[in-house]
Amino acid sequence: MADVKKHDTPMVDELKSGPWPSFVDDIEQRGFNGKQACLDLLGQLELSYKHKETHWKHGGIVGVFGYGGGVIGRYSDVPEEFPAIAHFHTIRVNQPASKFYSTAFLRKLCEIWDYRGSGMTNFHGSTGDMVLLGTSTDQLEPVFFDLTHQMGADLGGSGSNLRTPSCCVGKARCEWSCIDTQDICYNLTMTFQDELHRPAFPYKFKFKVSGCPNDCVAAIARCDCAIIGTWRDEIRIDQEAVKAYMGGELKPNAGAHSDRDWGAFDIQKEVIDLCPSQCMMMDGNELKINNRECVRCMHCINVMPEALRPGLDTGATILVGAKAPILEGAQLATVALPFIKMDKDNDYEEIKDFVDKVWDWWMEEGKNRERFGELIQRQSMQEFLRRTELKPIPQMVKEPRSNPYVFWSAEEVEGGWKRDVKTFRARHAA
Amino acid sequence: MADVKKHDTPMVDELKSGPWPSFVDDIEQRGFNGKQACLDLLGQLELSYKHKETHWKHGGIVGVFGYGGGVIGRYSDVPEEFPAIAHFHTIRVNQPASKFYSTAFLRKLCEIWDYRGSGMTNFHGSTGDMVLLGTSTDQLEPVFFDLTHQMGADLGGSGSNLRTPSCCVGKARCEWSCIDTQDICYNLTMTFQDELHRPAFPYKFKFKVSGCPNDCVAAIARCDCAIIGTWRDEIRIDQEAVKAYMGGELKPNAGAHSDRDWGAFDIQKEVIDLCPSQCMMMDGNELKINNRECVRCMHCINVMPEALRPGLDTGATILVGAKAPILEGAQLATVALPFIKMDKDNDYEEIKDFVDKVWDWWMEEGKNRERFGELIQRQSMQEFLRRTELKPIPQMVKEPRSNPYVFWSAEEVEGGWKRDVKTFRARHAA
Amino acid sequence: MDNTNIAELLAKPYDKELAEKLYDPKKPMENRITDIGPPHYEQFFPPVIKENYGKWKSHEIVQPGVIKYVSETGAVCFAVRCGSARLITTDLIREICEIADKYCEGYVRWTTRNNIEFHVTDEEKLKALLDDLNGRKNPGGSYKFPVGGTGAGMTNIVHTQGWVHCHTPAIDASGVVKSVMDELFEYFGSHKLPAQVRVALACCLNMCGAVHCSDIAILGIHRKPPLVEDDRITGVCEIPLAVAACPLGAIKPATVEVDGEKKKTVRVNENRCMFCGNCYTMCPAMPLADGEGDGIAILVGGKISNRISAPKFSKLIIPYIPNEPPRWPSTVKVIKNILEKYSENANKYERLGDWAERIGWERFFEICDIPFTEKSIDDYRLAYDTYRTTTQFKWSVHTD
Amino acid sequence: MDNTNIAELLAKPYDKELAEKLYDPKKPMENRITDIGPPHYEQFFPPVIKENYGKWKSHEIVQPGVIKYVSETGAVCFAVRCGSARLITTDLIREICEIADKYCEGYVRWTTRNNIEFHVTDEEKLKALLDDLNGRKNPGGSYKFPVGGTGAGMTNIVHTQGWVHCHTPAIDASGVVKSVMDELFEYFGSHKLPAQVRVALACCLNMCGAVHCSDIAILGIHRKPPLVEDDRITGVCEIPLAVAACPLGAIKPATVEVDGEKKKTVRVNENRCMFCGNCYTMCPAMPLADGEGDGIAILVGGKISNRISAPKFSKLIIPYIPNEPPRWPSTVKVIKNILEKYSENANKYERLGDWAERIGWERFFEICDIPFTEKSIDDYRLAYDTYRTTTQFKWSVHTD
Ligand code: SRM
Ligand code: SRM
Ligand code: SRM
Ligand code: SRM
Ligand code: SF4
Ligand code: SF4
Ligand code: SF4
Ligand code: SF4
Ligand code: SF4
Ligand code: SF4
Ligand code: SF4
Ligand code: SF4
Repeated sequence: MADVKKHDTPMVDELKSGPWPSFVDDIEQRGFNGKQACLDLLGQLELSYKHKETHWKHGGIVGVFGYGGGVIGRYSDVPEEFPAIAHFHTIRVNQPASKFYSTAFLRKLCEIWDYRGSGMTNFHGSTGDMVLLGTSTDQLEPVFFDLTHQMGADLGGSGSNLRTPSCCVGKARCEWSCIDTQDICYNLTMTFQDELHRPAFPYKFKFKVSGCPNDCVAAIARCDCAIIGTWRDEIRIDQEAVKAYMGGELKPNAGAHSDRDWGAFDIQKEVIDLCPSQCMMMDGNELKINNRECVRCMHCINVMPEALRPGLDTGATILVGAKAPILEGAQLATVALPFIKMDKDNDYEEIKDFVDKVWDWWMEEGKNRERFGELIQRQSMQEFLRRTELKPIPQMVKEPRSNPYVFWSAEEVEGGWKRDVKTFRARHAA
Repeated sequence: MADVKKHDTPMVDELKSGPWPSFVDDIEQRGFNGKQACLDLLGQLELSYKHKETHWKHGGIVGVFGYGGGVIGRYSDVPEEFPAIAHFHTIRVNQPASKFYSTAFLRKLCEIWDYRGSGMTNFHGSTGDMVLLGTSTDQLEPVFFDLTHQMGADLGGSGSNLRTPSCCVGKARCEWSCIDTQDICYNLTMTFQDELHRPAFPYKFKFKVSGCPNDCVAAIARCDCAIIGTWRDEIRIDQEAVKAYMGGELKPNAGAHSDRDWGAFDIQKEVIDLCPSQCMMMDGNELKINNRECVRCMHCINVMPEALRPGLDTGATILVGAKAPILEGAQLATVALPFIKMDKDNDYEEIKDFVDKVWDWWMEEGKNRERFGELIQRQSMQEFLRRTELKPIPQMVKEPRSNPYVFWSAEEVEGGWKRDVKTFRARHAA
Repeated sequence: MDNTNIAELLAKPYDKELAEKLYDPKKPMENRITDIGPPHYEQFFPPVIKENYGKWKSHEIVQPGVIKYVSETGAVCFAVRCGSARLITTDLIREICEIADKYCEGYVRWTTRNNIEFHVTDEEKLKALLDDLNGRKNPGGSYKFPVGGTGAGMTNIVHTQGWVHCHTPAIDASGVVKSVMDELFEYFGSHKLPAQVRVALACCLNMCGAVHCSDIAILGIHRKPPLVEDDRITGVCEIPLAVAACPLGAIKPATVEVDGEKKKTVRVNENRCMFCGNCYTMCPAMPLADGEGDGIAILVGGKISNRISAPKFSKLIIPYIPNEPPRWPSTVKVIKNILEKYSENANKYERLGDWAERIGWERFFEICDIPFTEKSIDDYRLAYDTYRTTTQFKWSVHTD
Repeated sequence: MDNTNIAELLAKPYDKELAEKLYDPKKPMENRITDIGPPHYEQFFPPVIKENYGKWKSHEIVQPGVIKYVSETGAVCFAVRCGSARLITTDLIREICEIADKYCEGYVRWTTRNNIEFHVTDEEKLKALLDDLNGRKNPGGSYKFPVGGTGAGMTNIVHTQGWVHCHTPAIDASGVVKSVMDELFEYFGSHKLPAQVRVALACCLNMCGAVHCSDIAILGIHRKPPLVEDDRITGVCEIPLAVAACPLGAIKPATVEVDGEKKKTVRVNENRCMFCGNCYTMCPAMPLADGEGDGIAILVGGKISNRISAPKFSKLIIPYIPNEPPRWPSTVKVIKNILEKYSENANKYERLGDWAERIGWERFFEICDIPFTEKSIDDYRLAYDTYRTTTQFKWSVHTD
């Protein structure tokens, strides 16, 4: 082990106590275990705690050859004090869909990162990548070569490109997944490698895939194109299990409320009354659902997982345009395709066709740093529908417009727009 | 009776049949009864039915001396065909609050209007005025002299001024009125005569006064300053009457649903479950209301008028900024003052103080043709609160903002905004 | 002039010559009475109203159009509500006076929706009054004073000037209202709807009828951009005002040659025009009206009262129906259909908009068999807030 | 490179020299493998997951942090969830691997909220695993692998870089998260809240933590307009880009004298600045960070799931709390208070935002004893839609 220098970090050290895992202890230990960068990082953090300001310089464009993304350049603004982190670039490594790992994979990654980087990571970044936190410019190409040649791994996205898609655990472990979230995520990632590595968009673009409307990967709030599983047929009901819930033999919501006494389970109060579309009822001892009125919110299924399951005619709802506030304000994603089958056999052609049209429009009309959702707002949902060849349906809106400021085109209006002032004035004296 | 000329009006004549009062019959009869203007009006209307276009010219500024409002100029664009309506100006006569009349008053008005105008009226205009429909420019002053000298009546508003205030029937006939709607309406009208007659605002400004949240004068949608009665204490309950409703002795909603069999009255389903704040319950045979949670929507009172009545500590909620769509889109009125006592004894000082501040701000900052509600939107509710010296309270908003784009002023921020680049760079190398 | 007591003044016969005597155009302020405001309301209250002001205790709608009020003093007052075309003549007002004199001690009132209300204090008079009212008909057979407009029914259609008086309408007002009310007449005199249904009409986007918050709104719309009268524009308006009038900045100053002469005028970027008509309001040389282009949009689901749900805007569900004078059959048909579907499907006390929201707008369009078009999707300033940002929606004909 | 089968590759020892051998800066494309994408997920599935893919039938949270899944095949899988600081070292990952090798056949997973999940198939192993996990502590006494994060409790705080790595933060991330989680630790390992509570942190308005839809959001904010480095700006960014960066048009080009020399630069209209930081993102010569100005805003009531109610944004309820490193006591206190008030008052299954909406925001502020300030009133683009346009509101301390 190399000699390491511990800085005086009284404030940061306060974060060692308390029950929640202490990143300070972890980092410090790693530092004592040979990584000066870790100790320097804590030292610089202490300085930030003192100044209440970051001590990282603005940006810095670095990367690996042929890619325009995947690396975030970062330099300390107090490099003399903390030379081991003078360069502290991060590398975003594209995670395997739904983030299962073999220890063999992780160990290899650790070896690379111990050798070529700070030994520090984010597992994971907010977008989903494995984030390798802190290395110097000269190590970027070697890390990339190590990843590709020795691990079969590749970089994720950054910059104005496709960002690393991600998905919920889906069918791997969840009984509710209406779609193959991993396969979709993987397929899209592979199909769009070029878009992911080589920035050619007006701004970032994200995909996220959730297996059902519980949306465990937060797709509806955090990505430009959300793929969320749903079903078109009927919720499957096991009436015996319904009775078991009513009788108290099964725990409501799979035990999610176990540490508090909420009283005996009351199906009327806890399920039927809370159904947002009010489409459930007890018919004697039988639970009935008017599926045509169901909005597939998952509540009843969540509460009685042994009794209710999504239908069998499954597919996805596609929503577009979610984003964080920069610039025009945050957006949640808007329904674009209420239902499409997610067909592995045709290579998810339908969604890809749609995405192509989306990108064509956005790359043609999007302004620099304009997210796709903002383009829709700026040019209108109507324009979005025209460019993606979708027909307008009420499912796309919460409610019809209330202002009367409707645009018409000359073709739609009897007689067109060419009018003659003279003819008008012949009828109407001025 | 003078000779009158009936035009050929086949289309318009179709509107004589059917059960609803036919304006065509009425007007035609009045025409036959000596008013050529009536027959010419039907003639021109026939032409409009043919062309599907209006045959009135644009505007025309006419009025009475010293007033800038109260008359709408109107000229036919086919005066040769319909000379009796070549001029067809309307005169807005300020209605008595809540529109009760003596026949003596109405008869005198008819005499004037038969003599000096077309004999046609709107009872009433959308703002509330008695609208005298159709006279020529030379009759404007005489009509005004007749109104003032022989009837004690005055003109209403038009143009960029205060418009004729109006109110619901209130305490005159309604058991729910929490405020003296007529007196408030009259008082404001009298206090602001100058503002009403002499346009000095950026655009129109309207007051409407409803006695309770049922809002029978549509104040919340149709005026810049809505005064709506409410109460601060407890809904008065007559438990015996509650029982009578439950027992079917009293008709729910005062008989408003009498022509359909909705089944026996169910207080739980029809009242308690529909209460928007879910603050009611049956305690045995007693109806209980948690008044602190009540949002005073009137539903329970509407359904059981014999049993429930508004509280006794009454006053008004003041909401501002409602308007039709021109230009920036329609607005409903926004809560400004959640509660003020409407005190006749102090001449409604509180609301008038408020209105003065509103007008000061609007006259200083409002753009031409900018309604007050639009000014709030443009300059922010915060600015509105500053200018009217109100403190911000959550009752003013449906929900707190969700975007993080908060403005701060230098005074609010520790150390102010004066900063030195050099000092900053001393801490942070560029 | 004391406007709290004008009885004496009114008692005098109308002096046709007085005005000309008093008014001298050369000295306009002479003899002028101004700023007296409206007559004080109280003097027009029927005695029972005056005596029981603020003392009313409860009411009951004893039959459609007839409301019985009971005072804490024990006094009783029946209000009888009659439909009215609103656009009425002095002859009709005189007839109203005749009735009021006969049954109502010489008093009468109008409601905020332009219905006429007669007040009587005993049942006998009530019966006589009702008989009398029902018997009065126009030559064409229509009622002069149909009784109704209360409770869970339809009341008068708030409306505006239309082709009878205004310069900016895209449609007529009175004719459309008459046509709709004829067809829906049964709902005026009955209480069989789930809740009150307020229908309103405005003949242009200015919305003097405030149709923006009605259960059913009939709205006149233009669909052709303004004409520009190059040879007249500078004479009748100021170019900068015309340019500033457009909320979308679609109007730009321009110079053109008219008869060999350079003229200042404006040009409209027609693709950006949303036909709001504000330019015409500001500038007479920019008319929008067009027989082929103009017509009706239908909006539904608005409300005013704060009962149960908050007031809300009407939503545009049918972007265009052609003008079909004299009876606007297509418009009448769709409104009737919506009303009937609402009546069949809504819950008791549920306003039309609350019903549509409960079942979901996709279901509303399906049940009412109204085609959903892109025109119903908002693209104005606050459009984003109407986008559907949840996977919660229903399957409907639109997704089948 | 076949990313569906990398087992062999992984089996080889790490060759530290390989990269340098293969990579020649002069011929960068030589030996380069690109666009292979991520390893295929399936090869990392534990056997029980692979075999039962798509066959899971139901689940039960047997204790906080432990979910039992049952397959149609009868197979059972326990998922054990552990909290993590997310900012973790290779040493910690190795320790995770050690555990995974010991109990989980060499597999491990991370959740979408950065928790670690171990999978075992029998109860014995489960017990041993849990004991092992609970026993592992850091030198300072904190748990390395606290078990929890399921059901109606609190799970990991989604967060971002903060002062540990980013250039735009107004606050630290990891330190704040640690401070909050320490205080709320009991809720991580239990199911006693009315519903799940998702807390998220983002260190600046870019909101990488997507805090815009969280039950409780901790947001780093600046409150001083950007400095402008006149002597540097043209060197590091293009003036037009800097000008265009501002959504409010508060930045204008300017020319100033620096050391007697005329320099192109920009000036900020400070009164129009809303501290979004986009100018700094585009231009390094416009830093916003300031120890006194920066701090935390608290937003609450957002959600993501479509369960019962639609997804919604978090709302700003506390505009500013100063940065108080190392333990941010004021921030911790208000969050704890909100959580407790929510816990006491909400209904079962009711998310924080649904609770606030049901009781009304005036009551929320009252119950949580949070002062309402004008900063909570929207004044951005869609502000109008948040105004209260009804007389429906509750009396509260604010009106008393
Ligand atoms: C590393 C990461 C945060 C983390 O701690 O996990 C991150 C870090 C940065 N984000 Fe982010 N974003 C990260 C996920 C997100 C997410 C969450 C997500 O993807 O689900 C969002 C919100 C969702 C969205 O895309 O809207 C997000 C919204 C932003 C934005 C605002 C974008 C907007 O349209 O509003 C910016 C600003 C920008 O692009 O200039 C931004 C910019 C940045 C930059 C590049 C800073 C900048 O101004 O250039 C940060 C670099 C920090 C650093 O030095 O490491 N980051 N960023 C996340 C990526 C890791 C990964 O690849 O897994
Ligand atoms: C007569 C009347 C309609 C009626 O048939 O009853 C009327 C008629 C006109 N209104 Fe109105 N408005 C009338 C009540 C309203 C109302 C309803 C109300 O006051 O409750 C509104 C909606 C509420 C509001 O104020 O927002 C209304 C909103 C407008 C607007 C749009 C204002 C806006 O901010 O959106 C305009 C356009 C304008 O001012 O240029 C307008 C303009 C007009 C003009 C002056 C036309 C114009 O472009 O200059 C109309 C003259 C018609 C004519 O020749 O007689 N009128 N106008 C109503 C006044 C009678 C009265 O005094 O009682
Ligand atoms: C006479 C009038 C007031 C006036 O000053 O003229 C009036 C009178 C009454 N209204 Fe009204 N309302 C009157 C216009 C309104 C309006 C304004 C409008 O329609 O433009 C509204 C708001 C409309 C809306 O919400 O869109 C209105 C919303 C109500 C409500 C709330 C109903 C609801 O379901 O939302 C009630 C309560 C009820 O009906 O139980 C109510 C109740 C009443 C009561 C029962 C109040 C009372 O105790 O006297 C009166 C008889 C009701 C009836 O007709 O069934 N009044 N009422 C107006 C009659 C208009 C007409 O000729 O038809
Ligand atoms: C493991 C994970 C998916 C993954 O791919 O990693 C997951 C797993 C499960 N989620 Fe989730 N959710 C996961 C993130 C989410 C997210 C995303 C987030 O928090 O960023 C959401 C949306 C959050 C929101 O609405 O703000 C989410 C909203 C739900 C819901 C809806 C709960 C609600 O009341 O709104 C359910 C249903 C339930 O809990 O009954 C659910 C249910 C479940 C179930 C029961 C599904 C199943 O049958 O396996 C899983 C165990 C639940 C538990 O932990 O109590 N999951 N779940 C994620 C664990 C995160 C963590 O480490 O804590
Ligand atoms: S989103 Fe649905 S399918 Fe995916 S893990 Fe969550 S509950 Fe399961
Ligand atoms: S999924 Fe939701 S909407 Fe559908 S029946 Fe269940 S609770 Fe109701
Ligand atoms: S608004 Fe209220 S007080 Fe006025 S008439 Fe209507 S119900 Fe009565
Ligand atoms: S007035 Fe409305 S909110 Fe108040 S108790 Fe009655 S129904 Fe409930
Ligand atoms: S709605 Fe338009 S057309 Fe009708 S009266 Fe008002 S301004 Fe005139
Ligand atoms: S009608 Fe309206 S949008 Fe069209 S040009 Fe005129 S002002 Fe502009
Ligand atoms: S939220 Fe802001 S400060 Fe934090 S990581 Fe993202 S860009 Fe950086
Ligand atoms: S911080 Fe935002 S608002 Fe302020 S100057 Fe920079 S870009 Fe403009």
